[in-house]
Amino acid sequence: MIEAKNLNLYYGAFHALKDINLKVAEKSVTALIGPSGCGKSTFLRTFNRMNDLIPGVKIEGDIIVDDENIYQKGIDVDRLRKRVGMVFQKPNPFAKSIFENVAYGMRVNGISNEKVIKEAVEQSLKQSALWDEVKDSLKKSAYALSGGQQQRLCIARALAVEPTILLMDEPASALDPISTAKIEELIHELKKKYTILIVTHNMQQAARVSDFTAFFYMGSLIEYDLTKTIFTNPAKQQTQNYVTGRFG
Amino acid sequence: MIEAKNLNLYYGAFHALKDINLKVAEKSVTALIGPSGCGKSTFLRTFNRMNDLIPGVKIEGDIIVDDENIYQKGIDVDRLRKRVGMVFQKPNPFAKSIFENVAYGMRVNGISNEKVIKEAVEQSLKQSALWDEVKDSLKKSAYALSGGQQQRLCIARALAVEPTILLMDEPASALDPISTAKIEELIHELKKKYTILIVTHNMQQAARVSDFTAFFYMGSLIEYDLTKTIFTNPAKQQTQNYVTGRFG
Amino acid sequence: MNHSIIKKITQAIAFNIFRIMSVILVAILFSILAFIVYRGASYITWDFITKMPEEGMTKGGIFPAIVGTLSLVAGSMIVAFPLGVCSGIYINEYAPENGFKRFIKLMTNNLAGVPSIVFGLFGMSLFVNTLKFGDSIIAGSLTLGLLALPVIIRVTEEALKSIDKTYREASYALGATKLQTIVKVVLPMSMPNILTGLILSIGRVSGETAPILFTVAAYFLPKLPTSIFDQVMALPYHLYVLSTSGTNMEESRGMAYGTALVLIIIVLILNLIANIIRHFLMKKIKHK
Amino acid sequence: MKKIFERIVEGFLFLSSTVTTITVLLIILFLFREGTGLFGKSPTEEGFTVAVNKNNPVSELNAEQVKNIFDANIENWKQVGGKNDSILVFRMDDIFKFYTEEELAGVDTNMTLLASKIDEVIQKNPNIIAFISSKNLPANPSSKIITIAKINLSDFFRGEEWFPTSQPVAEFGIYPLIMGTLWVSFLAILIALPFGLAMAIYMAEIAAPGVRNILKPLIELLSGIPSVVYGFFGLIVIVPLLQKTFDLPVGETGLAGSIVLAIMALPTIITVAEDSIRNTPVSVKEASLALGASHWQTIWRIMIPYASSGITAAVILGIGRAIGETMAVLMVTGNAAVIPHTILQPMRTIPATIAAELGESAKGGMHYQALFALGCILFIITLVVNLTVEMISKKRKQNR
Amino acid sequence: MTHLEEELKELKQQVTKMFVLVHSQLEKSYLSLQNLDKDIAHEILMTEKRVNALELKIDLDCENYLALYNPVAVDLRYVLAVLKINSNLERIGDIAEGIARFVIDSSTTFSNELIMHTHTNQMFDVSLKMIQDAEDAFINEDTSLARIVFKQDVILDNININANNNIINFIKNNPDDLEQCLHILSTIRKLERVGDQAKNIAEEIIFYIEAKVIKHSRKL
Amino acid sequence: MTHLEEELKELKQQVTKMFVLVHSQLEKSYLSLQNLDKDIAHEILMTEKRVNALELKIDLDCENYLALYNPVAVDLRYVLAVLKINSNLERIGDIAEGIARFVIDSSTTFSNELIMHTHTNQMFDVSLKMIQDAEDAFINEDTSLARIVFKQDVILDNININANNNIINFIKNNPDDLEQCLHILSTIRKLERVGDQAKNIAEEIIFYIEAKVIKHSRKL
Ligand SMILES: Nc1ncnc2c1ncn2[C@@H]1O[C@H](COP(=O)(O)OP(=O)(O)OP(=O)(O)O)[C@@H](O)[C@H]1O
Ligand SMILES: Nc1ncnc2c1ncn2[C@@H]1O[C@H](COP(=O)(O)OP(=O)(O)OP(=O)(O)O)[C@@H](O)[C@H]1O
Ligand SMILES: [Mg+2]
Ligand SMILES: [Mg+2]
Ligand SMILES: O=P([O-])([O-])[O-]
Repeated sequence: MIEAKNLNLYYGAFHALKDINLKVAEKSVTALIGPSGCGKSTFLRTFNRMNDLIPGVKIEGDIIVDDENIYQKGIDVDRLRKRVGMVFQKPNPFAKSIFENVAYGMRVNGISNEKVIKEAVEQSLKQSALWDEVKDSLKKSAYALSGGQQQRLCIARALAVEPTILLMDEPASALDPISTAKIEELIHELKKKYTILIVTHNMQQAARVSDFTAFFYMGSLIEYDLTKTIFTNPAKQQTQNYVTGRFG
Repeated sequence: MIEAKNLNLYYGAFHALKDINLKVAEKSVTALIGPSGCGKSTFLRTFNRMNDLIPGVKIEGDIIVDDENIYQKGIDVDRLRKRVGMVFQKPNPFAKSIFENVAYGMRVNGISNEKVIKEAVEQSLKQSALWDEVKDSLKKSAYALSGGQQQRLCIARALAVEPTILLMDEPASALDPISTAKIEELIHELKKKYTILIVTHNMQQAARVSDFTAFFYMGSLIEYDLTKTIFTNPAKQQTQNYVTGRFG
Repeated sequence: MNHSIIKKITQAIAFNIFRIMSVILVAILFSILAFIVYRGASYITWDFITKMPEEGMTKGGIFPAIVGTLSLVAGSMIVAFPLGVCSGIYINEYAPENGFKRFIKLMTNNLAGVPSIVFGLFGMSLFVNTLKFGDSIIAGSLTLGLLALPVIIRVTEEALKSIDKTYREASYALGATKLQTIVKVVLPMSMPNILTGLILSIGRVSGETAPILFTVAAYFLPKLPTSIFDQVMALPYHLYVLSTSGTNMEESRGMAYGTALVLIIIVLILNLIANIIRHFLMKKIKHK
Repeated sequence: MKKIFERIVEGFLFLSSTVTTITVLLIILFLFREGTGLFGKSPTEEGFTVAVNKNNPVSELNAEQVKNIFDANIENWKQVGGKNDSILVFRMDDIFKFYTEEELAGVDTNMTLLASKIDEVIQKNPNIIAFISSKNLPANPSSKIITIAKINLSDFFRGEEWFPTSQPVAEFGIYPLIMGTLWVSFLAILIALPFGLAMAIYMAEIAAPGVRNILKPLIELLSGIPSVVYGFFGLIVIVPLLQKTFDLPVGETGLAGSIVLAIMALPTIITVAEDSIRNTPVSVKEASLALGASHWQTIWRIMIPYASSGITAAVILGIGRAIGETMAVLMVTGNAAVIPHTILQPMRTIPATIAAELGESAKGGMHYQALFALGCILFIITLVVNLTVEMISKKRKQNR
Repeated sequence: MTHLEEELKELKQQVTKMFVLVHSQLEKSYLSLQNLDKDIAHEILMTEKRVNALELKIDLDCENYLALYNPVAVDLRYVLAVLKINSNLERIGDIAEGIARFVIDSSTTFSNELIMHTHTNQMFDVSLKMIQDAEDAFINEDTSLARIVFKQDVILDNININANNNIINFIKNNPDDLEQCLHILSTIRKLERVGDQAKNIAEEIIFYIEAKVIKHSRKL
Repeated sequence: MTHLEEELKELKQQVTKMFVLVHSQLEKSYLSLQNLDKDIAHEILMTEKRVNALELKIDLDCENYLALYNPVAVDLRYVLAVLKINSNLERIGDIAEGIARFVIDSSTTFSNELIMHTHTNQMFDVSLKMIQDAEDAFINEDTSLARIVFKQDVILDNININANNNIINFIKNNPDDLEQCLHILSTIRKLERVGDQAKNIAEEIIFYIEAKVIKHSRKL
């Protein structure tokens, strides 16, 4: 269960997230949409405390992940991040072999049994629909893959540490339509096992891949509902204006 | 009148454009679509001979612009490029003031009458729907503008030398949806005066802005027709697969 | 033991080692500066800067050395700056992508790595002996100029390379010629970087000793140069002489501290200017 | 019109770009012309010869033997393959031991007389070895000119003695100089590297932004300070400190040179390494953190490998610089041209040798040429270093 | 106004034209029935071709609009509503044509008494009014007017339910007018459909404006 | 199979279900009419609610599909075709319900002779066959089968054209069966509509597969 309760976030004096309340449905895809700078990425990154890295960030309110407020004192952030996978806008494999990219998360988390690692790597690559394409070249550099393959590798890498939640920040915006379609197909498969939050600039993409959609505007959550509802009959005029392109 | 006749282009040994024949309709928008690497950008850049800058390019066949084969000997490439404006993927204003950005094309083409320049700058900024936003800050650096405004400035810059043709290579792919909508709106206005060719990865965008659509695949022109037709009833199975997302 | 605790402990140990090493290092480096500033500060007076050396360089000032260094810097930059910038432009904008360009770049890189003493040897052999300039400002400036040349070329090249090719294409697309494009679009955008590089290379040139050892520097010359064929004193050489081979090393120590501090101040000022340029000009040029 | 103007400008730019090439070629030309002049020459000073009694079976000696004979390290002809007989060393001045002033009267005006007297001496003493001006050698069979082995590359590199001005033969063995250079440079890098990397990591990842903003310009400033200033500091602070700490006869030692070089190299290493580490894309760093890796694991397993080729290139360049560094080293290492046994003894490096001796060498002389030959060696080392760095960075580009 | 909105406006004009056309067809069919004016009936048959063409045009425009602009939310509902309104209008057009054919087929004039007795005239009036109201509701995006359309349908339904008995009564009194009566019965059945179709149109208007599906449900 | 294709398949299953349901409704209405079986008629009325619900469901699915996947080309035509097929099927459902209501309203059984004389039975058979063919054409994307649907409509049209005369003849012989006759006439008129609707469905199938609009045009 993931939930944001009265969440406020400040970058220094700038109030970037304003009193957000949102319960994410498990094993489903929730899309975050909204105009540039509305706080989608910021909100996404509160779930694995990636915002901690930015100096001057102040957070108020609670984020509950699996019945635990992840912003309370004494939380082991590394452990939290292991439970919450993340995929970025540009494919960003490490400068290692394909195998080692996927194995990395396990190694840094203290797994050293090579057999276990090997199985998990295969498993993750299969889940991310990449296994067939790379099974004969696991030792090759990850940079030898195409952009779309790299992105699926990054997804496999995130899956290998067995997260329950996947955060994706515009995971297909750097890819061509065909690779994008593959990633979308993959997301659709993955939601059977994972709770997925995805930021996207592409409204059609949000429509295609997500079950729920949250519309942000100027740091506020304007509307949160079934994706079908958001795209056929949103409750708020602002949302309607945004999805129909009558905005700004 | 713009036309490609039996156009072949090679990057060294790589055959990038294969026997393209295409007549572009005047005062209309023609979109070039197709998967990554199919040759859209390459084709677009044959119309202002921008490919000349790349070493090892070999071109066969004719490109006719205004009844003149622009690849024949003795063509003044600088003059040609003046007639054919170009807008790029990322907004790339020069490190000058807003005014000087628009004036640049005139200055390099030998116009020095400040009154003429001033009028043309205003005219171009109005045409690119930017005048109202910048008329009080013409002396400011172009970098003070937002991304979407910068892109419209780049369009104004291209219009100022009075081209008849506008080439646009993914002009909105680096912009957020709201800026994108403005650019699309602008394209719709501009086609009343200019012949526009636009490369886009975004099929929906091609559908929205263009009158004609050309579908490229592996260096070949697969289908070229009214955009309506391409998106409701394309003649070729490959085109249908591509537009309906069943590709690859 | 729980792996996450091991992780935490490892991190704590590693970070603290780095912290301690950094503190030690900063302390050392800072004490060098502090030492020279502290010892030298009392010698820096108006007289010190504007007077001739006196009494076997144990008294008086370093005026001729300052003038010498300034004239050498000026001379070398007159040579190196235009040549370097033009060369950088040619390499980045004009040179065809082939073996020839690689060769020129290789040569430039090699020249950049050549030790300064070798420039000294070369300068002496070519300018002093073969061209018969003798020990002179012109021989020294040319030597220093050649030393600075590859640095400026590289800076120019990097500055030009960092400018996206779409800016050039945008200019061509407006009907501009290649030269117009370079002069009106590319150079203005890369100028802050080029200037920063230029200023840092001035810093380097003004502190070099080895190349001027045999091409220009005078041990003791209490008068100002009148032509470019004169010898001059120079600050770094002056410091070297004072601290190693002065006739009266103990007594000239104070002069040495003063000279060292002057050299540091010059570098400081140049750095400051470079930072200002980077900060203010770049802000105008940089994309958000 | 426009086109022609453009062509002219392009031609001008092209010429500018060839200046570096020309300079490199000229450096090669001038350095090697002078430097190679040394080889194939007799190591005796021009116009002088070494002669023995014509009955002496020895007719060839090498430079080292000659030097040892004249230094009285070799006292019996047997040691150089002759008869068992003690060696009598004869220098020009020694003529007065054999003849009185009167007997030699008029020597200054009558050269032939002096020559004949010398010849006489040689004739009289079968165990003699004489170092004399060629002019003073009459064409007569009583003395035999010793052929001295010419200077060759192997002696140059392997010779353990550097006595470029000694009489009757100069010795140009640069082995001690090479060793001195390597000892000083490598120790310098050894000191600088761990500290430099530690500081780079600290600045790039651990330090608070405020701290970094202060450190960064300070380090940049230090990298701009001229080498003489560092040399001066070394001379005034480090040298006495070492002397006191290790209770040495002199403080000017290889170690002093290494320390000063290390201090000079640190700012560069820190800057380059820090830039390389910071060049790791934020998203790559975040990707590692997002997998539950600790900050330290991320630095160690992701960011440093990412930056490694940049750091390696920097280190190699740093070594190149250290090898070529002149003034600071010259000022603090003591400049003794001996093969080092311990870092705590004075040493002399190649560049310091050039700087120290070029001023005193006669232009065009053998010493002068020997110094140019040293310059050639430096140049070649630089070339090798540059090509290595080039290769590394090319590989790095391929991998991205 | 944006390009997108222009397209939507253009579409609206087409649909309005269709409303007007169909309304006039039905009006004419009433006229031709009253006076057994076969000229008008033929005119209706000619015009029906225009109705059909316009229906195809609007359908195609909607298809193009969907393909090119992928509308969502209110825009999507609007296009879907237009598609359905269009087909309902076309069916009304068909009905007008059907009535015109009865007129042409009919060998005798329709007796005024029969028309009055079966309330066919009233049916015509009500259905024309319903079409008019639906048109106004569509043009002004007025859902309350659309709701008024439903109310009127009750009148038609009542007339329709009683139609059989009315006709039977009439035939009993005028057994010779059997053919006429059958035609009128068919006409009544058709006009009842017109009411349904106007009601459908009103439903679609409410659907697109309020996003409420009231088809097959009693709640308004 | 991709996610998108799964959604389309799901939609197809729904429409197939609708076909089956409506076909069975019409079949039942035939049965109830033949035997004046008011139980079956009531059953039809009950089932009509399910038809309506399914219609709404399919409509909503199409709307969602359009909003979420913005289909183009064949996919778009498919969804548009489904929308229209759906509404035509619902109208057939309505007709079945209407016939059931006649059965319920009717005080006497429908004489077999009348049914035979007016070819109502044949109309039922043909229209049921047309629906079945349309269903098969839809399931198998078989446009030649769809074209066969058109041919069959001619039979219905002929019967319909002669209906008036047939009825008049029959009434003249059996003046007491007037009410029955009027009901049968209404039924015939309705079945004629079923034919039209099956034809519409066939047209939509051809439209989505071949991208040809053959509505209102003679060319097949
Ligand atoms: N590190 C930061 N320091 C200060 N302000 C920041 C920082 N990061 C983001 N912001 C501001 O916070 C707001 C929300 O940023 P965020 O990146 O979450 O937007 P977004 O909705 O993801 O936008 P985009 O679609 O452009 O990625 C923006 O106004 C941005 O300027
Ligand atoms: N300078 C070049 N040298 C060699 N090959 C090139 C060059 N530029 C492009 N190509 C190749 O030519 C083909 C077509 O390239 P082009 O950039 O026109 O594709 P595109 O359709 O615009 O793709 P994208 O959508 O990714 O921009 C590609 O396979 C590409 O690898
Ligand atoms: Mg974002
Ligand atoms: Mg119903
Ligand atoms: O077209 P109808 O459904 O009213 O017969």
